[in-house]
Amino acid sequence: MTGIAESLLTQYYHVVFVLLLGIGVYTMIDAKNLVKKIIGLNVFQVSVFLFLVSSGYLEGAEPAIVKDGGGPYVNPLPHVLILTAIVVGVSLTALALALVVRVYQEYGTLDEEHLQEVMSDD
Amino acid sequence: MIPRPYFESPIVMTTVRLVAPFALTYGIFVTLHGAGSPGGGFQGGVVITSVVIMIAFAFGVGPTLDWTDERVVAGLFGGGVLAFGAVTLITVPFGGSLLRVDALPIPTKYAIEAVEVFIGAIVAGVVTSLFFLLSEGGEEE
Amino acid sequence: MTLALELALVGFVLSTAAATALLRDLLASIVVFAAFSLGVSIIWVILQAPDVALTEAAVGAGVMSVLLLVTVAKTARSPDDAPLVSVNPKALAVVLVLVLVLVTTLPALPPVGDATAPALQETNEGGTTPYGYYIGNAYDETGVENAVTAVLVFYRGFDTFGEAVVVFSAVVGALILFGGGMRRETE
Amino acid sequence: MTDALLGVVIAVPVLASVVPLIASFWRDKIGWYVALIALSVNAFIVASIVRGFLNEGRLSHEVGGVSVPYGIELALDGLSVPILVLVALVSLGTLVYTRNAGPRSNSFYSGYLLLTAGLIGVTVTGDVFNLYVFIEITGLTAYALIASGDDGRSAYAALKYLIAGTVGASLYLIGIAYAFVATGTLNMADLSARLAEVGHSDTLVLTSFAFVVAGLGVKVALFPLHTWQPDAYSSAPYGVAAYVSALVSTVSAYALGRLVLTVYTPEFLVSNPVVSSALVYFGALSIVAGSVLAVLQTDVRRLLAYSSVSQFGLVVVAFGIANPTSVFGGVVTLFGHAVVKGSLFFAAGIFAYRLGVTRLDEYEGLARKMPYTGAAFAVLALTLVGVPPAVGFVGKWYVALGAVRAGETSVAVVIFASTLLTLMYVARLVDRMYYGAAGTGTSETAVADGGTGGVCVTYGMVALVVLAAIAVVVLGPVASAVQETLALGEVLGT
Repeated sequence: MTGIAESLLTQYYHVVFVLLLGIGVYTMIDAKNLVKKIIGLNVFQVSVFLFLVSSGYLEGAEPAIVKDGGGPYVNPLPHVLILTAIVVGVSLTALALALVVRVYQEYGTLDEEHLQEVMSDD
Repeated sequence: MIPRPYFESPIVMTTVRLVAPFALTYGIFVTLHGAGSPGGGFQGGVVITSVVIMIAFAFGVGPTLDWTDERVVAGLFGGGVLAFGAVTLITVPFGGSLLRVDALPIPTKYAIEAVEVFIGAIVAGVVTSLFFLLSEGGEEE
Repeated sequence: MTLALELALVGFVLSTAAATALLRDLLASIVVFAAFSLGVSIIWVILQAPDVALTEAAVGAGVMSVLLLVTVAKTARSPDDAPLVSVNPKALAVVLVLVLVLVTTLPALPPVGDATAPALQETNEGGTTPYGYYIGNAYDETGVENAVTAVLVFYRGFDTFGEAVVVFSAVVGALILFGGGMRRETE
Repeated sequence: MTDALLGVVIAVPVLASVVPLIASFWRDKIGWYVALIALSVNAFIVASIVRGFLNEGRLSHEVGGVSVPYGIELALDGLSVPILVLVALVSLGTLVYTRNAGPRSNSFYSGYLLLTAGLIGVTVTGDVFNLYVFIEITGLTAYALIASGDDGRSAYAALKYLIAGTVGASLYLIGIAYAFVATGTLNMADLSARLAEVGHSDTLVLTSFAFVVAGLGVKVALFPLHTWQPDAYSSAPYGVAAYVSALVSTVSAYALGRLVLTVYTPEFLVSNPVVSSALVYFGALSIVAGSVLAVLQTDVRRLLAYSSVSQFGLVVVAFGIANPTSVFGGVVTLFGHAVVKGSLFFAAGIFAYRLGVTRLDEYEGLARKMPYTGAAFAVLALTLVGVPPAVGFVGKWYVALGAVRAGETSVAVVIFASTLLTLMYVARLVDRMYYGAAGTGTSETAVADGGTGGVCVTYGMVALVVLAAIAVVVLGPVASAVQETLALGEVLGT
């Protein structure tokens, strides 16, 4: 238990990762509104980004704009991965929202429970 | 269908008229300056799109859509994907592997800048289209 | 960067995230989500990731919020009879289990920013690590100072090609959904 | 030069996908022709890649000329060759079907080409993060294609699939992040070596494994992570359901095998017996639960969907046992299941388009009305059970053989039990089709169910299904013959 308590202090970004992940998952399970679920999905994804970016962070280092005699630098690799992941995430969100608009046009509601009722009536 | 939330506001319209050229310039700047400083095609493309979105908020989505030529927008992302794909393939005869931009007969830095520009075109075209598709999509049906 | 400031920022990010979950009004949720994204982009600055910060601000706070707003304008806001939704115990239980499992792995992780972390070594048993290689060679091999750009376009250019394809796929997907090609049929 | 083709085969469909979109300013309905040309070209490229593999063994291409592990590697070995061939064949076969069955819009075929590019990318990449990118391309386009049905139901199913799929991909990314924290590298071969150095019983390595398996498990639709899948398959247009059911979960299962077998390696499973039995039980649970749920269905498409849950369970069991025999069985099952399930959806579509039948009880006497498609459907369904000599039997046989060799006799029992369950729902179906009283003709649900109106069933569509039925029977003996060629022992490092 002391190990866990100690890591809470020295690694609060990891703790934030875990908490954000929890909030994102909670929103996805709990929210009845489809748009809200998508927001939860985004919070969940941000938590993963935070985990990866913090893995490349080096105390006292600068961003990897490499010049002669500079340094030390943080690891640029996780940054590249997250740049890609952010863009992938927004593309998914855009498609998800397009689907939401489509569902709304068809059924006139975005509430999950209401949707299930309407669909079982078909 | 709820009414479109658009109110004509001369202040907003004038502000957008003033800010738009600067935002566009900044977007192009960010796209081109990924090599030496933070930034690049993705961020630049988004900033460029923000000009279109600003105009849409100020003057209404409908008029902006009429004013936009879909061919230009489709040309931006279609051309961007084709150009990026072409760079991926053209390097095979030069250097024996895909995307080997250092084998091209131009400095590597310029090749990287060119790829950033293609990415910027894709992002600007796609985000603009997505904005229009989401705000107008399927409305005519 | 002082610790107090960092902790305040972290607190801001966590509370805005929680607020997106608990606010009943969709529009309010979206506005808070934009604030959350801005907070996160400042965290990226603190973690020395300016490229990620710029992208988060432009894409996360900018594009995402605009697309969300446009969607809400086209569909419907939730009825706002109560400002906050009540806590769902079942969802909370699931989340607590998940969080506890993850917390048990925390002691095994190297502290954030620790110079002995495996991901921050320039060499290992296999020779130079990717980190060491990019820091040492990116400028010489590409002429690009920003190692993030060098890795993005050159060393891992194929990821970026895939990323461009993802973006393109999103618009293709929206076109499939809303029918027809790029040409609007109403004119 | 052959190795560079591994990238060309991804780039060709991507480039081609732009053409229908741009062309839609001038002409509609040329997407199909563009897709036909691009995928035919791709089939030729795949043929020469396979020739290269037969001559030189494992192929590897360093994209950008950047050496491993600093850049991205594309690779092809005995595990991925069958999947690559499968994607090339099924992508062309489905085109024959959608020619008339649709959807026919230009943008649909852009999406179709992009999905194919994503599937090929997942198959040939040798980098764990690049795999994530291709998984997302595959997912994004699959969601859009599922939603291409006319009704709102398909959009809602696609949205649920999108949320589940994105959570799955993000869990996979967390797994990769844990592995990255432990090693600092992303290339599969390098990562495998570094993970071994860190120690296979290290907390970070174990956590990373758990997240990777859970994430890909969602994508594969293993029980109990399968909930998105039946809705998605049953609300999509038949051509899309066939393509997605044949390939999307298949390449995800392949990716799971790739990670478990070549990144974490069989040694990891040996040194963590608890983990390895957990993986095998996970698969076994899916086998049984999928079969039981399939028995309970009244809609043919949902029945086919749940049967996939069961079949992919078998594949995971095969990968969990992790000896060359069982893995070969897993690969054969993947290949066979894809052809069988895709063709069953084709056949179900033909029944729906021609007669308007979609439910089990409506299949009464179907074989008398449509003898060719009916016979093909019966053969394909029996292949699913594992009736020799068809490909389904060969797959199950090798998995069971591998299990017995590894001393996991209980697994062999589970496989046998699930065969009986599969027989139950297949026999019920085939019995209705051949011995049931002929139904009352076109049912009224035909039009209401969406997409059924106005599609004319062509000889090409029927021929495709009949051809597939013949192929799965012939494939059985052929599969056993290629076991040596794939050199899976080499892939597993044993």
